[in-house]
Amino acid sequence: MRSLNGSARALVDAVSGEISREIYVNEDIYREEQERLFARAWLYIGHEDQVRNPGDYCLTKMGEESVILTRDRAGQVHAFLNSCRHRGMKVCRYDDGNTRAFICPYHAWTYDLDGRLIGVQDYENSYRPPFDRAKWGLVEVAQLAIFRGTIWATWDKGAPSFDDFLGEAKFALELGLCPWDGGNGATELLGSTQKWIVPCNWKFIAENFAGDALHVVSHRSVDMVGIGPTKGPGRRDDYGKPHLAAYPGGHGVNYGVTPPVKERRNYAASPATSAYFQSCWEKRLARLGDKAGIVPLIGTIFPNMSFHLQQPRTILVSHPRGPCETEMWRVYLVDKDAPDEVKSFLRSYYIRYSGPAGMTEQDDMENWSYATQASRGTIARRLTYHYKAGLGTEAGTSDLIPGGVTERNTSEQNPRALYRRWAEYMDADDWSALR
Amino acid sequence: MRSLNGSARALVDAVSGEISREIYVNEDIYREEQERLFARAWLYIGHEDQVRNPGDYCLTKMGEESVILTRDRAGQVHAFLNSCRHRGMKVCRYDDGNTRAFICPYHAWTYDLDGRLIGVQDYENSYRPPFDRAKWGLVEVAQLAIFRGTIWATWDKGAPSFDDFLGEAKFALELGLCPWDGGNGATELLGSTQKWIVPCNWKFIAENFAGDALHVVSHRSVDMVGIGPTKGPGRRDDYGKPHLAAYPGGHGVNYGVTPPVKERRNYAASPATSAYFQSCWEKRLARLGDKAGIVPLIGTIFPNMSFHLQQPRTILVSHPRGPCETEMWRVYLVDKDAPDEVKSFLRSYYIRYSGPAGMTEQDDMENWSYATQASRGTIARRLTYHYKAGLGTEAGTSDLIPGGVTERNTSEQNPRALYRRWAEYMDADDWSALR
Amino acid sequence: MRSLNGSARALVDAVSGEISREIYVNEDIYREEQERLFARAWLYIGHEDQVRNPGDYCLTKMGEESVILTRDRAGQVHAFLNSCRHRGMKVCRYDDGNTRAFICPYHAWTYDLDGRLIGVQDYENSYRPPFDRAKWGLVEVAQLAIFRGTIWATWDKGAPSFDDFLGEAKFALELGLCPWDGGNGATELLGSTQKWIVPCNWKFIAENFAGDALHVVSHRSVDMVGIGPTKGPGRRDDYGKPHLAAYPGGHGVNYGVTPPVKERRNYAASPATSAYFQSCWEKRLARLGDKAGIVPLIGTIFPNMSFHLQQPRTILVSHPRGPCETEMWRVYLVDKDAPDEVKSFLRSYYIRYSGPAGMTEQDDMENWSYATQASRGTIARRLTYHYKAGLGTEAGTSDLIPGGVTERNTSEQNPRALYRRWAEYMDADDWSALR
Amino acid sequence: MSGDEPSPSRLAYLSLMREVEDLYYEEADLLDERRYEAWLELFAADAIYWMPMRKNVPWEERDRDITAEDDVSWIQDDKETLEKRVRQLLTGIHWAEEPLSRVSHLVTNVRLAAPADRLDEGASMNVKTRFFVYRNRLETETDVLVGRREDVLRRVDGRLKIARRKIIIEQSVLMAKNLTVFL
Amino acid sequence: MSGDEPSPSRLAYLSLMREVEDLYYEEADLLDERRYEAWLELFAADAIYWMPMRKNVPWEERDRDITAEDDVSWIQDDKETLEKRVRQLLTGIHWAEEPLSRVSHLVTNVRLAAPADRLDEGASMNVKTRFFVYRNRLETETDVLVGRREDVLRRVDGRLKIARRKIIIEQSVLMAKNLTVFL
Amino acid sequence: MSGDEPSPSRLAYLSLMREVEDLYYEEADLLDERRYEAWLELFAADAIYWMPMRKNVPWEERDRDITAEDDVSWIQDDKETLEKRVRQLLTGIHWAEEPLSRVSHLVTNVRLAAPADRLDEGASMNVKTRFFVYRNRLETETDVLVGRREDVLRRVDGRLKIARRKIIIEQSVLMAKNLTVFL
Ligand code: FES
Ligand code: FES
Ligand code: FES
Ligand SMILES: [Fe+3]
Ligand SMILES: [Fe+3]
Ligand SMILES: [Fe+3]
Repeated sequence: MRSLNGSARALVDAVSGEISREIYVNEDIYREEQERLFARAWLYIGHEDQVRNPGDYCLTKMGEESVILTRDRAGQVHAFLNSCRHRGMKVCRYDDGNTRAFICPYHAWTYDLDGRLIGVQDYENSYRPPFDRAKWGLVEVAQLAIFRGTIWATWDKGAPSFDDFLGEAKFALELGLCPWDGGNGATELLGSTQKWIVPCNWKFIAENFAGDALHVVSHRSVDMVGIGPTKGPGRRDDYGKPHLAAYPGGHGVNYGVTPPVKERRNYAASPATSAYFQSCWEKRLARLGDKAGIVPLIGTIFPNMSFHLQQPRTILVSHPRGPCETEMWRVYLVDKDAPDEVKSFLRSYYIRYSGPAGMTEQDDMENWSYATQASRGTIARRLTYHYKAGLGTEAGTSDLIPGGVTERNTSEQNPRALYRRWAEYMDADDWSALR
Repeated sequence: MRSLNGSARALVDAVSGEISREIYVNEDIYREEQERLFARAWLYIGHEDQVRNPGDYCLTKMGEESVILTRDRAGQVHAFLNSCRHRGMKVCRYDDGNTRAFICPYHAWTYDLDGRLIGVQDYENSYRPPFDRAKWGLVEVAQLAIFRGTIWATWDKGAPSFDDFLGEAKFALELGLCPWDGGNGATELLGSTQKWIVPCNWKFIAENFAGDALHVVSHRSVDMVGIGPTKGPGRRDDYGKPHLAAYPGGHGVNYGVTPPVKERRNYAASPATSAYFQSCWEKRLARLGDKAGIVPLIGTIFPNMSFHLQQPRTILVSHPRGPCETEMWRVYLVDKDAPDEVKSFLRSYYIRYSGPAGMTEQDDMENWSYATQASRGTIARRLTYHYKAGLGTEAGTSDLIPGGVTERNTSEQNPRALYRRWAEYMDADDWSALR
Repeated sequence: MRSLNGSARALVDAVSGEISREIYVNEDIYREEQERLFARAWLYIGHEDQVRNPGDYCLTKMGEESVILTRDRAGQVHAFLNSCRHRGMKVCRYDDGNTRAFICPYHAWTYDLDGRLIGVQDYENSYRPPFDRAKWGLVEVAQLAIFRGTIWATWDKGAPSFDDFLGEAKFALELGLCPWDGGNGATELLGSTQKWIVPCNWKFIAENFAGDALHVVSHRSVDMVGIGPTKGPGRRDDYGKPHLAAYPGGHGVNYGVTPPVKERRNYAASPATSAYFQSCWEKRLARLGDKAGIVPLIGTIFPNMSFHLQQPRTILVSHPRGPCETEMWRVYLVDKDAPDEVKSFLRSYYIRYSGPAGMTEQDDMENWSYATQASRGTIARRLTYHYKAGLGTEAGTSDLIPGGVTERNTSEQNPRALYRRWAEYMDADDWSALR
Repeated sequence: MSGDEPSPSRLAYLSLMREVEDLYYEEADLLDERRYEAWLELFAADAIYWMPMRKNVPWEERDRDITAEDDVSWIQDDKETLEKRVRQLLTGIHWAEEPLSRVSHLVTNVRLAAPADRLDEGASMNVKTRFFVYRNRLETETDVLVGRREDVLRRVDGRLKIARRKIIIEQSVLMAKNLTVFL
Repeated sequence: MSGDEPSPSRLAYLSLMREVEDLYYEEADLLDERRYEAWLELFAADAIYWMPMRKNVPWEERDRDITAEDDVSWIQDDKETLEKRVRQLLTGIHWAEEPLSRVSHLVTNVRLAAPADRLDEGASMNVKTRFFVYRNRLETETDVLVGRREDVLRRVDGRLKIARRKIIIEQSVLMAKNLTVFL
Repeated sequence: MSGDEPSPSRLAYLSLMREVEDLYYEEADLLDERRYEAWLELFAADAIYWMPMRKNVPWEERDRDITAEDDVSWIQDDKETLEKRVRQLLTGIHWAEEPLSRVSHLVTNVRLAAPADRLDEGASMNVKTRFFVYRNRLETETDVLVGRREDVLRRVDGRLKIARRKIIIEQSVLMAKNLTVFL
């Protein structure tokens, strides 16, 4: 496959804010992304709730590939390529469950929960000299990290620690993954993962969540109808003043900042929820003071983990399936200690906002799909996309929020930062060139 | 993508009448066609009836891409690539209508009917310095021409005028697009466009219409049944003696020539039509005398606009969708002044002849599809197709008809001319090499 | 298309028993296979039963391409590429039948049963000078051979004779294609061909049939249920002791060897069948003595003809349709002289074992499909498959069976031999390098 | 406690509905079993067989998304021209259907456009149905045609006949290379 | 010798079944003809509209292959939120359905979950159906949604209303970019 | 003026048709709900379950496009062998169906091959149907099987049983890797 060596930067001009359409539709560039980006970066692969107990497992994905997430008897979490070392068969074909081992259906090679190859037919007699089974266990990720319940992994031994990878964007996840009262309690998954397929390039999704306030206008139909918890028009509770923050790692977050008022009344549609949030808010104020009002509304952890971490509260992973197709995996989060009534109110609100039946996300997916389609042609490919909003109004620093911060909500600085980092990955031959 | 540089001629031996099967099935050659042929040649894109009034628009195609055809307030006709300059979204997704502007659904960039970018959110504050909106309007075709109601365009500034492109083949369109009485009245579209997908290479269609009398035998089933206006067997009215004419631009036409007899009785199935055509014929005789009987039965204007311009009277554009798939767009024409009864009789006759339910065209499409399919294999690709009919009986000139003319109806001279020109496009680096 | 020149051996390490996953999923390697292997090797194309009489024909395949198998008036069997020399149309679109000639639907070129072009419209006048029709007949295979009713062909003039190609593996076909009494009677097809599509690479099938006893465990569900003729559990009659034999041509066979006991009782489910086989067995014993018990249970004649030739008794051809898709064609065989009751009992037993409704083959196809799928990814492609079983226990010779023979049933020596040969084909520029 | 016997008029409605269903299922069998001439007999002498095209239009203009009767359509036949299509199939050299496609017509959602419990000789009624037509030919060529039909049925000599058929296909760009299959 | 007249209770059953079929075919017409507000009227005021997700699980745990009511699902609506979806369509700027998709709802296998020959005012019964929904928009974008519905029907003011709908789609990874089409 | 009450024989016909429909929809539920053993009970002890193959042949030989009974077919089972297939599914290690596929059987066009208004104990009748079977498993693997069924139904102990099933699939090259789904 042709290498882009050093040419990715030529396609991404983050200074003038113009990016070649080729990177969204070109087959060769797509294949390079698999090698240079998805096989190299830290990727979100799941949540501890999915593998609470020894023997628990679930299937996840890294790039295009199926990966088994499991917890061994010692309580250690592992992630393995879901492919038998003998002839490649998928050793796990169940979305989740609990098992003692992974037995391949084809010739019954058996792998322990920690990936070790523990069963080979007639091992004693058929292999002279016997082959080293230790070398033929399931292929495990090079590094795995757990952060406030979320699980991340990379195939690259040379990658930096997850903390270094995340950099200052860690601030967003810390805020977003703690319970609403700002304490040390836990958040949990509301349940199973939504998985569906959208005919668009995965980067449309990543950049949109990284910070694209200009597209809010596309959601007018849902705002007119009003699906938010407030009973009025709109689709969310009040999130205060937006602050865009870009990070050198390619991550982008849009934070909302509300003043430390005493009263918040955003959940008229559900008294129980209203009461719960008011009590959380009071604890939060007590704990965080002026910083209580800072929330990570929406963002993208480079490359393909995107989130809403206020209302709705959900993590989206955009798994590539080709230059023009993406498999979206969405989970929803809630405070572990919230009353069931609150959880079930939020659950139905969240899936009415996001996902294939999400009255908000539906319009995004339509735009991403037809933008991808209209960029494939001969003449279209000769053009660039336009990311100039906010150019010249350089991001400054903020004492509230780390990163390159601007209050100019309309700025496209976050997508620019994302693509600058994208080009670095595509041009770098290894991580030493990426630090 | 690999370039054919100078190798297309090697695949097309128009002298011995043998052409490599590769050009019909090879992916790389197909991509080159998009760059070197469809992005360069004049293409038929519509008819004035589709954009009569200011604000009228309809979607059309050039090669694989969606194009907006519209008329601005000043009455000027424009054709634009249907892709927003911001992030590529299709700015128009309606087949036709009337509008004041094209507003992009994603971030609401707004384009005037003349393509100018007139609306950008927060333009005043978000862009420092403000970008030049004049450079970010919809991408317009390089040249556009209107000929007797038909609209043509090219993406190539360097292309010659449409008149030069058409050359002597203009004779066919002039004859075919004037009303049947040979006067200066107008022809009009019978209505909406038929659009459907056929699994064949687009060149099978182009060459067939350029002049392939040998395949008439494939239509025996419809001839036996008889769907023509004459009530008898056959599928057409009498068109006299065929004359094949090939043009250096790659165009090919088969003209029918009938003697200037007084009486024509071809429409027994519809007295009103019979009467209308008889009266037209008399006017035509008076006007054109000996040349009255010349009609462009069937032909192809290079590369992909094909027509029947007598009975049935229709224009077909073969939009490529890949080496082995073509999207066919068909419109039907009629004299504007013909009585409604005549129009409706002809409408149902024409769609019974052509289109997916056309009892004649159905058999062509079956042959094109399975010829394409049977040419894809390893052994098949090593072979050539055979275009030798009429070799050695050089086309002469005719005092009736311009171009290289032969009365040898079975000759394959027109396909040969078409492919000779095809190879010139594929090998030329720009128009200077094509004149 | 890029050439692998000399690199295939690098992907196939038959000595250490490791093979790169690329050869199962890589598009370029797949295309090379079509050129270097399927256009070069001898391929099974049918059975004499399908073209018993002059004018009989049926469609078959070689690699991806449609081929006409027919018998001319002189009784000679021919195989032709199913594509008209004029514009490539399929000249035959019926699965089987009897005809006087092949008439192309498009322009009616007509080919005799021996492939000669005998009909061209207006041949006398349209071609000056007339072209040499002898050069434009249907493209015939370079060599064709008939062996005990089975028909084989190759596109390569330089290929050795079928006998040389088969080498000592001939022993398996001789045994397997003779009637069960070991005499000179005939076997016949039980009827029409099963054709279906499986999303796996064709080599998974070839290697599985060449000898993969380790996967027997995958058939436990059908063994528990019991579909064999014995009325008990299991899926087959008793076949004695397995002997794996590998051949330098890439062929692999697993023979069963039963002692020359007097009584065989394997068909409790059908008294008539039981009686027939018992009588055959006695004749066989008388004829072959100690060798009577040798049967070719299962095997692959390189590259893609696989068989069971005892119970069930069937030939499978794995026609490639892309790296990840295969079209399986299966026919069933029976002794010509067996009573109808026996034939119909065996027919329903065989299709309950094999084919898309085959309770045994269904589980194989599931494994082949998901092994293919799980090998496509970026990380998976960096791995090898494991073919080490039996390494170090070199195959010896046997006085019963030709070839490299081992009684170690679990050995993967036959797949190793198959891939060694595969690499030779892929690296060789012509047959001289392959002998 | 069990259900009361329905009224005579209600029972007449049940009987009429079944008669209509039987007509459509018989039609499907005649087509899929290639008994085309018998199929023609199900149409009234003055039958109209019309298949308009579909368009993408703005919400406010959504009624325009089916082409009008005086516009170009996919098919606009009367019984005489339908018969020509049948005769072409019978030639055995209509290549688009030689060899014949394998076709299954699935008819569902049979519904009267307006309540009725009888259809007298010479009278007509409007009936709506959905169709799913599966077509497969040669090796793997496959088309699926899905949509709605709006028929006018008329009683002629005691039997139901199709006096008018409007076929609303759910595609704008037709994703089939031809329409050789009757809908 | 000809069939005996069925019992009154049997005839009541036939009548009830036809009433149920008529409800579903009317519903399909209302949706495919884009009469969304009229469609809403078919639901009871306290209606539940629920579409769980599907999972791949081992044989012994096969009942787990439909997500539970307290789990995340594709859709979990009541009549009020269903109405919001309808109102969004009516804005004409809900881009996912602008221009509108072309949709056909095919409803088959209408069956009572338990024998019944009457449904009295206020009473409910469980009805199972299969659906095949074909959706095509713009040029060639096409989705096919197939599955089962388990409804609770209730008689309100003499008419059948949908009091509860459970939609069981036969996909785990949803192979459609959205669910803007009602099922 | 309203419809006249249908004759007793006509009403008996309506009742018989509904009985037949109910059988097929019950069958579909048993299969799609994976109640395979109960499904087997719908077959007569001497039942034949046969799925011939299809061929491309010339117009004049079109009757040959379904393989004959003494030819190789896709499936040729009796009740005993059908039961083996069911038992294989129940092992939980029949990999082709482990995890189980998600399947919906849509049955339409239920029609008697010959007029009848009753089926007496021990008697048989021929019934034609169409089927659309949707099958999806694991992530995105999907098959659609469409065709016609010609059944012989027999009344045994008062209940309708399937005595013979002929499945006519509308494909020649089967475009599914297996036939683990009952049709
Ligand atoms: S592929 Fe897993 S054991 Fe062979
Ligand atoms: S894509 Fe058109 S405005 Fe953004
Ligand atoms: S393609 Fe066969 S005669 Fe022309
Ligand atoms: Fe959005
Ligand atoms: Fe033609
Ligand atoms: Fe096997």
